[in-house]
Amino acid sequence: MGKELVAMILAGGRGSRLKALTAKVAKPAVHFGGKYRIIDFPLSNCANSGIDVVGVLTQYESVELGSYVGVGTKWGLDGNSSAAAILPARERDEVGATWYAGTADAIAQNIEFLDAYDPEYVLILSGDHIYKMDYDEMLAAHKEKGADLTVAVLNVSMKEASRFGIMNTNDDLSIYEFEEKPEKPKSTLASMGIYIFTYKQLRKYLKADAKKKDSHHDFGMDIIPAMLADNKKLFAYEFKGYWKDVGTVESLWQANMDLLHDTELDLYNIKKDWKIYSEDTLAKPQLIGLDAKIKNTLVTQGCMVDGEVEGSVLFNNVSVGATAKVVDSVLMPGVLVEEGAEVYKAIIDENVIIKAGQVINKEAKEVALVSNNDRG
Amino acid sequence: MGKELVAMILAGGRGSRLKALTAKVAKPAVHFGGKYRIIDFPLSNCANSGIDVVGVLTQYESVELGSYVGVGTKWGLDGNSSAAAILPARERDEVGATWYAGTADAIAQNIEFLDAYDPEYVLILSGDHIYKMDYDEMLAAHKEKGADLTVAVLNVSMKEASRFGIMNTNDDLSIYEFEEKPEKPKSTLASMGIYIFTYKQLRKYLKADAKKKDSHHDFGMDIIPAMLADNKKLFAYEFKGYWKDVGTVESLWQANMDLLHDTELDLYNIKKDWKIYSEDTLAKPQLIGLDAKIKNTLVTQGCMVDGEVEGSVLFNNVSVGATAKVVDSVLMPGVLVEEGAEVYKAIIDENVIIKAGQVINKEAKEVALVSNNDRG
Amino acid sequence: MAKVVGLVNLHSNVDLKGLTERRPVASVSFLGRYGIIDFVLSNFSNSQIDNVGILIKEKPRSLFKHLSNGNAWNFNSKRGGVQLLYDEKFANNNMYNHDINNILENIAFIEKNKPDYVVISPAHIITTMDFSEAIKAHRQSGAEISIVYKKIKNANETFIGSDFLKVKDGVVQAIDKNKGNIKNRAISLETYIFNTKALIKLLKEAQKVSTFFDLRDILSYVLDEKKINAYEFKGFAAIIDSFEAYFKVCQSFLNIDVSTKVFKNNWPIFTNTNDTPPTKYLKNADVQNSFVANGAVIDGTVSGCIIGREVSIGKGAVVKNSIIFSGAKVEADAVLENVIVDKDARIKKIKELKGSADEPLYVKEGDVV
Amino acid sequence: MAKVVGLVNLHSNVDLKGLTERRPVASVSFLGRYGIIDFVLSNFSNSQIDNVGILIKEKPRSLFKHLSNGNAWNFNSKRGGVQLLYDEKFANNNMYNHDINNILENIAFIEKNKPDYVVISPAHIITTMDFSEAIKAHRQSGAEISIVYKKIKNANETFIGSDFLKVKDGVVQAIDKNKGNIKNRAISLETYIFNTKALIKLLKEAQKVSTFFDLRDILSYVLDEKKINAYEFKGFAAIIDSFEAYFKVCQSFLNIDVSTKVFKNNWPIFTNTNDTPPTKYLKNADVQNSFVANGAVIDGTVSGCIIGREVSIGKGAVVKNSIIFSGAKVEADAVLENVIVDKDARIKKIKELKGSADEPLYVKEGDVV
Repeated sequence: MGKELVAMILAGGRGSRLKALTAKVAKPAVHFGGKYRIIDFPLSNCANSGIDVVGVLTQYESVELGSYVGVGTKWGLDGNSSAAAILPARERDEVGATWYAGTADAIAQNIEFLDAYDPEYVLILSGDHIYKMDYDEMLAAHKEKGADLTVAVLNVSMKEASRFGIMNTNDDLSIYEFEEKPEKPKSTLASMGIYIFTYKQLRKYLKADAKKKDSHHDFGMDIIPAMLADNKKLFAYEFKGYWKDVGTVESLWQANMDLLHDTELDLYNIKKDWKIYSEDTLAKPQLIGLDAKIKNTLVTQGCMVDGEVEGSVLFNNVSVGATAKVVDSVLMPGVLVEEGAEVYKAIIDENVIIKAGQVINKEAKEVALVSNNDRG
Repeated sequence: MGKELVAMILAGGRGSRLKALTAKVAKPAVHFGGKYRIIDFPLSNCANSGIDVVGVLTQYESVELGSYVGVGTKWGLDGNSSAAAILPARERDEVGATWYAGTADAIAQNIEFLDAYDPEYVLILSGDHIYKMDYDEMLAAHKEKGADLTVAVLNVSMKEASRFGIMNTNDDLSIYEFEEKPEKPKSTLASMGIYIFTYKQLRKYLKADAKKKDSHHDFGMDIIPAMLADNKKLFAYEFKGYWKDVGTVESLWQANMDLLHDTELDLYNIKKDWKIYSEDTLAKPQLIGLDAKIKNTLVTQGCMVDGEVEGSVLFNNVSVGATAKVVDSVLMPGVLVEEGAEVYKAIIDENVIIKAGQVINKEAKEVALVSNNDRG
Repeated sequence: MAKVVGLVNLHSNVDLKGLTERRPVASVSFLGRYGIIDFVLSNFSNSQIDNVGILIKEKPRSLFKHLSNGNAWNFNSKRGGVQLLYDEKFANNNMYNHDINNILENIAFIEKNKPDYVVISPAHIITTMDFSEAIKAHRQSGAEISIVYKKIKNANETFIGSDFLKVKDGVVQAIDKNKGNIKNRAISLETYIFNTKALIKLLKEAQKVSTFFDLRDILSYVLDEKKINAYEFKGFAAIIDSFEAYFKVCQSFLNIDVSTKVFKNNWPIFTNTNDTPPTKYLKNADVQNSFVANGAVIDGTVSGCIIGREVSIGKGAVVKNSIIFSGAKVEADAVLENVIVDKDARIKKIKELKGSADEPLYVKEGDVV
Repeated sequence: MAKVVGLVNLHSNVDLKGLTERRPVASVSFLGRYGIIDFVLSNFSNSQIDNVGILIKEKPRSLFKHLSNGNAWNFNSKRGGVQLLYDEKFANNNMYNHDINNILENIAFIEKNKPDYVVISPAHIITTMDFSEAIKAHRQSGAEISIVYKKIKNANETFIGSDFLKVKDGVVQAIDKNKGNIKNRAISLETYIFNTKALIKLLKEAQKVSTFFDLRDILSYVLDEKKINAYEFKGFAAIIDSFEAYFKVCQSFLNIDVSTKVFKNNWPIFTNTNDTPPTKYLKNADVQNSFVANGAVIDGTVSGCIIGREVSIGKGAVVKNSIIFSGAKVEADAVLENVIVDKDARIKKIKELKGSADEPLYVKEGDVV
């Protein structure tokens, strides 16, 4: 008995543009929003969409990510008929030891995993996007259109469009052309890197692509163009809501800030029951001191705050000493801001100590990153 | 606060000598003893010895093995202060993507994992041995002798000794020489591939070995000789009891047969509370038919037996039809022996169907292996 | 998808003699590996109903133990799980200790989950019912209440004392007690589907009519004013309503047609893990026509039996048509026929114990005979 | 390593007014994130005692819920876990519903685990006690029974009604009730260590003397004939034996010296996961000197408070020296001082509620005021 849909999360990239933040962990395992990690979002979306088999494809620094995902308990994916499976690049009998060469190749190397579940549809996700999305609605659209491939798109401004892969569509949202970062965009429907494939088609195109020597083995560059060339039925599915690719230090900072203000990205369940699940730490409740001033800020358990904090996000076990000042900043787990220190518009990486009297990024033009790790 | 001891299980090998049985899974994930997999033995030994952090190093076909080990729930290793961590070969920031090159290299590539637990001692195990051992007693010996490295040894017969790595020891069991498969053994103390290192020493020798270009990065060939050369304190620890390396089809078959007869390898907890934990399947209890004859045999849940079975081991969901005959054989999960078929001295791989009237290995000289997978 | 809460109703007056002296029917061992309650819990789980409350009538301890790991039944822990609902106030007062009082005492469980429908089902009627199909039919019927029934042809032999329905055009016309005088009956499986609001209204009405009323009572009572949908279940159903029925139902599973109906690949029966090794058949073993759980060690003759986990059957022992619970020991040369041996009991070799198929003997938990 | 079974003893007569109307002391919320029982369970877990039974006296439901995932406390599921022990027979009979009857009713739990020692400890005395050290001292003493005590200097203010010990050379000379007339006392923490055989013998003896006797009674009674070791515990201990004591103990944790003593890196306090987001401080938030759990949304003025999970404090609200339980809502412009607001209650903005530090006001679960 096959599963209707299996989700595959691409979580193997190095995330070099996150600099020191990914020196020791994979991008999807980077901390976000006070108590989450980035991959909590696609995994929780899967759980909330009723998807119960999720493969997580890993390669770069896969240990912490793998042990974080574990068997999926945190997202309720550990039942007898559900699974969160870690799929690392690995050695196999016939092909030997091979790393993942591109997004499509990563899925192609796990065709046996997919075959075992015999799904009708496969959902391809990225492990590094922040958003709340009901994939079940997208699947309904895919089925309704009888599509071979449905690509989730976001309607961006014309100005931004040239930074994205753009889907040029007909009135019925069928896709007739795909342009990667076009200089003169014909449309503003940007691909979110979220695909639903009818598995038979996906399987066929992956097998064919694997044999092509000059392929990048990439969904955007190779698979979609090949399907378009064959006149397969490709449709866009427009997602409305908050979505952010947190690929850079700047965008990671911005997404954290958005948690404070954006009404779409609401974590307090005001609109509907769409919890983002995450790990729970053993920390005590946050202790707010006699001299604390906290405004427009997220603070999570284990924190001790006795200073002034505004417009910031404080992760587990952060301490802010008396008379210290933290403004528009993201303090990763275990950060200690000593008395009288000041931090402006910065991401402070795990376990960094900002010494008494130290002032970080006072002019606050760019986002500053302070880390114990070195990385170019 | 560091852990006293962290265990590392080497589970990455291809196990080529198990032929088709390891075409699709890593050797430690091979089924054994009716309801177990081989790696249940070292993992259960760890759990029963009070070890609560176990790293499992994977490379070959790591998906099924990784999802089987999961987060260690099956062995009670999923508590808040315990862990079963899958450590696949992976890409890292400074070194890039590197496969494990040898037993010592595999551990060396996970020094950061060990450092995070800051252990005093590290226990190195193989994922493919069948035995019940209290590592806590070995650790006590290691501490008592003030050893840098303790090697578990088995006293084998002089005849067998030249098939093993042999530890030549003084009266106090201190090791003065290590000989790999000596033609003329001076001793019968064979290394079981089980090591307890004082972590400081291990770390130092791994770091040094990693820099050597001509090294095999192997414990037996490189690390032990290097330590002996430096006059480090190496001791042998003699293990008494059942122990088997199930590296070949023949030895895997033999170990299954030993379950039927060997009193040391007892799974029925007659002597002491040393359970081998494993997964539980959802199968119904075994159903024994009107015409069944079963003797000297292990049968597990989900089986339906209506034929004659003797001296065999039947795994989950095996069916043996009426008038079929199974003798001295190992039937892996899902095997169907149709009515009137006969099987002698064989390992029948997962989901193989032995057709009605088919006769396997009647002369029963060598162990026959029947599989749906092809492998040289 | 509609939101559904499941309730396992343990408020039945089923008495299995010694078997239920210290435990409720729900946690009596079944087929050597399961507890009776595993079937209804698996039905909820397989029907994707993740929020399940258990209406405990009495003797909660063995249930605590059996259910301590709710995850065994594959309920999604993020969306629900198993909740034990107990009405301490009336635990020792049999007249008031009924399902309606228990639900009302624990009404917060339903209120919190805000279900569209509530499915109530007992543990002691063994089925593999897909509740999602029953709910679909219920919704389509437009009724606020449905009763699930099964047409049986041996109502003179089984389900005696159960309710039967008179059904016309899919609507319940009358509910009456099966006295065993007629063979063909539409037997109520005591499984009810309610629109949540209708359930709560009904319970409150029941309390007004009589504080002794239970669910069965009030359903009969309101039948004239309310349209109650009748949903026919066509799969396997067997009731365990007496010691003798327990014995017969267990034995019936040795019939491969019966066990094939219940144990289907797409409908797993979940239960706790026990970390027992495979069963070991020794050289004098002679076993036929039996269900055997893991961890047993058998060196004797066994036929027509259900052998539980870690049972040991000694050399020369002869065990026929019997049910041996987990951990029990039948020593060498003992002879048993038509006996139910409860957990951890020990039968010494000097003994020869024979009951009859209609009146099996019973050996108490832990007894040495 | 010696095998130890832990028993959490909930047979105390502690009454926290409204807080314990529908739940036992054990599951009353503590510091916004914990249940009171989490401390003793974490102590067992951190002391590597994996087999723990909970002697439930009454109101089991909220405990079922809190304990449904025994794994939260990190008990090794392969070596033990949490077992709920309940004495249904005497649940409604206060004179007989005591710890001795409960242990005897559930003696199978101890027999099955065959421990060398049994540690019995209550939930309502908050400590971070390493039982393994107490067991070591017990073993070295050669005594079969130990009582853990703490020397306190304010026995006129706290632990009134508790037992105190007279100790000489580490041996208990006398046990008496603290009447609050003397400041310096060696107060019994109601934590006992028994050699298993001695415990069982003692319980049977107690039943012979009087079926009303509980553990405290029989220990006093046998003191003359038996050597009882006294083990001094020097860490933090606070008793929650009244509504007012609950309020004071909670408030005392705002003192950083107190909370640092209890929340130690090597001694985690385990509890259930709740999947709540971080707490959001809005632009009018003004919070000092408070414990705040996750998931709260605060836009008002808060000081000297304990704020539970998913509490909302509206703009302009002023909350002082109060304890707000999870899910409660303090609407805009409400003013609270010295109030305990139970779960999911709602304080409307028109209200101004003021209690005193000695007599805090109480708002019931779910109330709207």
